[in-house]
Amino acid sequence: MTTQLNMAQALNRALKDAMTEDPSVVVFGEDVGPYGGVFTVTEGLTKQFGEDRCFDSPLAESGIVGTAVGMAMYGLRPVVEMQFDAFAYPAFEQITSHVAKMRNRTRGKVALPMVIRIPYGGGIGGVEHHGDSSETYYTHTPGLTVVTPGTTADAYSLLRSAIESPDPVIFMEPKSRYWSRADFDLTQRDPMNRAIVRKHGKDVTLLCYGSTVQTCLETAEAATEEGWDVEVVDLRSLSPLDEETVCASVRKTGRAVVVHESSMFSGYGAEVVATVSEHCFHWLEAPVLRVGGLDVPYPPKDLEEHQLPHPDRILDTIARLQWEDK
Amino acid sequence: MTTQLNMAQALNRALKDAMTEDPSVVVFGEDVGPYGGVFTVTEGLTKQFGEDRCFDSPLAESGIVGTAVGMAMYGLRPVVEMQFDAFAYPAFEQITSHVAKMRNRTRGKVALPMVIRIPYGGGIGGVEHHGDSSETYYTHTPGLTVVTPGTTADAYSLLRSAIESPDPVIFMEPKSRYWSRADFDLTQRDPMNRAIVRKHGKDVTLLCYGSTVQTCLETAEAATEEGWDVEVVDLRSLSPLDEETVCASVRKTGRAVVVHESSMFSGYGAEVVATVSEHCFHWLEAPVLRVGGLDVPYPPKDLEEHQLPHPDRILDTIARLQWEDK
Amino acid sequence: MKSTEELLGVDLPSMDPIQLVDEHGMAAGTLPDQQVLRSLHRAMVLGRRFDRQATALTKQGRLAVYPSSAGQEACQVGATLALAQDDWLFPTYRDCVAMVTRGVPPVEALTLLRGNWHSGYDPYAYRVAPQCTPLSTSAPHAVGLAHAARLKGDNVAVLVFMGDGATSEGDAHEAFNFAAVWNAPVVFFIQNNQWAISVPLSKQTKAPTLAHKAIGYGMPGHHVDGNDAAAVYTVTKQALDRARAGGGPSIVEGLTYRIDPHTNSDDTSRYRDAADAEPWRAKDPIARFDRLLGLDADVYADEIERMASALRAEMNKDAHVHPDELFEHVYATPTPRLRAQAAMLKEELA
Amino acid sequence: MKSTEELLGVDLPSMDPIQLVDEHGMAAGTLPDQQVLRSLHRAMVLGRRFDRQATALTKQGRLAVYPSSAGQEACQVGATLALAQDDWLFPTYRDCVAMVTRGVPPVEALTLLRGNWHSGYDPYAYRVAPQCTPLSTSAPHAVGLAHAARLKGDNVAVLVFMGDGATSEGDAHEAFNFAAVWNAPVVFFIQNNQWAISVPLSKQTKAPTLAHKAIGYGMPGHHVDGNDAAAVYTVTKQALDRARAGGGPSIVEGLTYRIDPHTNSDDTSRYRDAADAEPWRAKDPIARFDRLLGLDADVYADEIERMASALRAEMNKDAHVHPDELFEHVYATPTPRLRAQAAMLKEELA
Ligand SMILES: Cc1ncc(C[n+]2csc(CCOP(=O)(O)OP(=O)(O)O)c2C)c(N)n1
Ligand SMILES: Cc1ncc(C[n+]2csc(CCOP(=O)(O)OP(=O)(O)O)c2C)c(N)n1
Ligand SMILES: [Mg+2]
Ligand SMILES: [Mg+2]
Repeated sequence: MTTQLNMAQALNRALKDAMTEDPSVVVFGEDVGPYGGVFTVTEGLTKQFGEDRCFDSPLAESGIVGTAVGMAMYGLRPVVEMQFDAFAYPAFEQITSHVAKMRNRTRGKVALPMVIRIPYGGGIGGVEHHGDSSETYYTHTPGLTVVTPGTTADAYSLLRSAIESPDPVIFMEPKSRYWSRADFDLTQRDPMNRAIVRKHGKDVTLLCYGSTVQTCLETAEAATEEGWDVEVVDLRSLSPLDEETVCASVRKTGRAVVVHESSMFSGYGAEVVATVSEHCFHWLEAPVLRVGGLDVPYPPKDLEEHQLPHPDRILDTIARLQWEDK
Repeated sequence: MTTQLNMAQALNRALKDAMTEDPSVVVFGEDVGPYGGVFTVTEGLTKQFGEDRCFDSPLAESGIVGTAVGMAMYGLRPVVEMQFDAFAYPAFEQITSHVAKMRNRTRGKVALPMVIRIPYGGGIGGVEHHGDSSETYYTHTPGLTVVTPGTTADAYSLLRSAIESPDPVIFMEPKSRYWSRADFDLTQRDPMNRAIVRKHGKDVTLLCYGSTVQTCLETAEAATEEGWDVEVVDLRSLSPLDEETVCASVRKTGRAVVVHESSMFSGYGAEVVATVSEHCFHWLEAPVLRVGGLDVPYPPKDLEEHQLPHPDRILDTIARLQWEDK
Repeated sequence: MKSTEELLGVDLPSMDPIQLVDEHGMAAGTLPDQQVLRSLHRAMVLGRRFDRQATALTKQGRLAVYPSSAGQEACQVGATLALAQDDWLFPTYRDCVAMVTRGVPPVEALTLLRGNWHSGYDPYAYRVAPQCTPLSTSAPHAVGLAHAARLKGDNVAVLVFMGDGATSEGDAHEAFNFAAVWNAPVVFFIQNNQWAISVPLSKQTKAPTLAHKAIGYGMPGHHVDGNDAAAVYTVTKQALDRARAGGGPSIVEGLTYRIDPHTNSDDTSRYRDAADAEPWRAKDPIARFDRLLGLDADVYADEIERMASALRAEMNKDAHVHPDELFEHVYATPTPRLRAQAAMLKEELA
Repeated sequence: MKSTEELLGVDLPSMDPIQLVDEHGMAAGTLPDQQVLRSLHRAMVLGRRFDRQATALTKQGRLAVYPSSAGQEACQVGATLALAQDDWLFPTYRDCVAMVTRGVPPVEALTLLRGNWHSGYDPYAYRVAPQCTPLSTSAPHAVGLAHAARLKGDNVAVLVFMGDGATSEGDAHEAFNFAAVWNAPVVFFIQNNQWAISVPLSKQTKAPTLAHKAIGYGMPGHHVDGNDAAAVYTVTKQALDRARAGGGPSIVEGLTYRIDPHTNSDDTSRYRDAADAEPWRAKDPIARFDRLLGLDADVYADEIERMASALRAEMNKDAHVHPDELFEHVYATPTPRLRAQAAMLKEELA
């Protein structure tokens, strides 16, 4: 039986179902209570579960993450919301020095099952600081699990898995996809750490996640006109990276492009390139290229179309994959 | 005429000379005043230049960086010290959302000539949070310039250039090298953004920076026994990356290994691999590999020898560069 | 026995907000001179009109978003007019009225919210820092700038705005503390509009008043009727004068109310009763000045018309920033990689 | 007219620190019962001995570093003994004496500083969080744990230590504020030893006392003689009882002095006169209890000898952690990449 929801609703449903099944799950943050979150993801939770299970905190992100650490130490499973990507930065020390390290510091004695939800990326015409893609900072921090849904179905399934994870999860929500509707089966749960082939193809692999999954599927369609049969792999889990699925695809196609919104320099895409280059060296017909955000601070609304990966830019990049050698 | 100093003294000398030449340079942070800094880098500055030019601030890194922003807006050139790598994390929001973005936000009207000095890396037997390598977080942030000296001479020259830069510079100091002595010429100033070949060789390029420059030079020496003529490139500037020097070397040798202390996954080395793989694809005899820190939280003293890149591990990695195809 | 104040070495804020003009427009204390009162009135009326126009522009899709400050004019105008020429102002996203009062041209003040660029004016031209969105993060900037001015021997004070919600952030604390320890010439003006989006003050703090936070930093705190421009002006001016004279920083809390939604895209019915705002409408800062001065907004009709039509005209102009600029201001000189990306984009757009 | 306290709804801290036993060992107020006084004395004597032994171990190269708390025993012991069985303690790097007092075996308490691992004991076994190095960052943890306990209906209070320097960090502020707003059962114990490495209190804050910071959060603040274990115990116990009873959080400032260097690797001559510490030696917390109780340290000689030789024996054991563990605790299950790195290391070590 399938349900039709948009991504925000799917996340909301995941929170509801998790809170229903597990009384230790609590949700808090800025405006997540009666208001239901600026993206409506926590709508109705306070009403349904009461003020003790879903509540507004004072306005301080380090405090939010830091108190969540203490709650997790005491056996709760906090799910906290950072209102926008750039507003998670005040919590950076708590995330890197504590959330990521507590289990290791205590030789496994203290686990921190908690989820930090971070809406990320651009494409919604937001003002400054409302369009950052911050995933690289977290993926570079050992101890954190970083996942991001590219589809509405995954939003539900990954958030359920993140909440059930014994480890802290940075759950990145592609904010430009909050309103994408889809029919899906709530009982379908894939393993959280595995990438998935969204579209099969034989000529070139697009490696993408979050908002660029949709962009890459559109690109794949447009690419048929150019005669390219494109495979699209949705990474889903950024840390750990599912090298098996990724490498299987690239070994098959021999060409790959990583596509993400985040600025490119020293960004997550570089890891994907480095991993693929190392493990698929003899299969590669061309260097693994990246289409990412420009290496500039996230631009204002009027210019964001140039910042975000779009099918034309991806096709241009595919065109550079040394087809002449074919 | 050359001077003999260790790296901490060279940095101290750079601060002194900059402060002497430019009255707008001010130095502040935790314990940088009468105490002279936990690594003695600011020794004698308060005495020589007075409390208004070098002073202790309250203990709060976000406040330190944030007030430096305001000072730079008013025409000073603040040089602030973060006591240890992990203690710069509380300033992360100020660094990413303001330091990196002010010039761009104001269409070039407000420049922020300021330097954030961060001792980084391990190898000194420090307790938790005293051995992090945080350069990747900064290199992934457009608007920041990130440099790091691998030698005592560069410590002086790069810090002088960083202070003179019209842009904010994250100045990463490899703390395990603070006590390396060298003779050098204080008047010698290389461009801040260029890498340098520290040792010429023809078989394989080691790309390194900060503390691993020394490690790689030692490796190069040991490698001669294996019959490998190793070239060592000290990146010096992590952002921007000097692609020209790096690619010239790799195109010559056809093989490369990136070596850094930082944990590998999604780390700075991945960018170097991605850049080299893209621009030197046809010259590469083997995938570009990385020797970095393990993907674990920085370990306690007793185990740090396993974390840090060492010549044997680098040699093992060089050995994997598909020499059989040669 | 010494009084608590003497022991503390600082004045304790009063629980009742300082008021010079009451809700009915009656003087309740020593007022600033008539000319000041008229400037306050005029700037509030213009500010309100500007604010309304901005909200209207969102409805026409001409502004991406606008956080109205209707009802908060006494804070923004009163505090800003207290500034001397060489002083600096650090505004947030909500403080367009303060910026316009300071002389920033309305269309430039709206750049951030219009979405052309992140900030649209030259901060040095008006001594107005770029509007700040990450809450409370401009407070340390204000302290640093004030300290730098003092180190240079300049006679400058700095006014920085923050909201009630923003006081919960670590940066607010660090800024308060640095300012006090450095004796920096800063006035922290907290516009306590009692809401942080949907979160009421009671979930933000248990402090007796926000002005009481000053005690923990050893500086004076003043609790002011934030709908009384005369009180805001007078108290802020004293605090700025004190700062310039080397007396150190202060906190001024203006108690007011966010009558409108957080921004045009907010829906207050999700978290508060429409009736909640009613008592505050009765405390309207402009209405009480109308009565005090026996004037109404009409006296500024011409000026308003000029401002409004100038803004309309400006908004009709194409203020699109050329994409080349994406790469120009990241560093003083674009890096090779930025130049390559600029070339790529040029080609895409060719 | 209402008093300031009534108006504020909280007690103002006294400028003179609360004292129950004066420097000469004379009772200056109502003392805890004899048994408590003796436990305080005993734990301070053992703590001092432990501390001295730890410093000696650094000289022998057996500990990487040790931050002595000699002279601060009244704070660490007094506050810790005020805890009930189910309560939690959140210590910093300086609080080994508190941890040992709470029952953490000395050798486990020294793991961080010895360099075997980052933390050496099971936090759940003693209800002692891992020692925290990034300043003030454990304060929000304490608040969160306290709030969780309250949500679960458990009768638990939480004690978190921080230094005077740490109060300047944003996290201290956020923790104070969250605790107050949530009415969390936490006691923030500030060990004001008047130095943050080389930075004196006067460069850290202009607050009348650190306890006065409580006012800005609407909670009680208590300014206590931090060299008087009876006062520390009594005030902390009241605050913990109040917290458990639903009365909310408090700040307790213990005014004391860092007699020794910041750590063994610090050199105080770079920033203070040797004479500065002298007056504080005269206020020694143990000496005054010796006098108060007419006892001296010798009464615990056997126990001390047992503790010291047990610690010596433990320190002689090889506590080296196997390198495999590097990979085992990063996640509940090591990732494929960690397994690969573990295999690489195994091969290197083979
Ligand atoms: C660091 C940070 N966290 C969260 C936000 C998102 N946000 C924007 S405005 C706002 C409420 C601010 O309330 P207040 O400080 O009272 O100012 P007001 O909007 O009422 O003027 C929030 C949570 C932000 N801008 N910055
Ligand atoms: C966030 C952070 N910044 C800087 C440091 C480095 N550091 C360690 S101890 C210390 C001084 C702390 O002083 P205080 O809080 O008074 O505690 P005390 O050492 O006196 O017990 C500093 C600056 C740190 N541990 N954490
Ligand atoms: Mg508000
Ligand atoms: Mg101290």
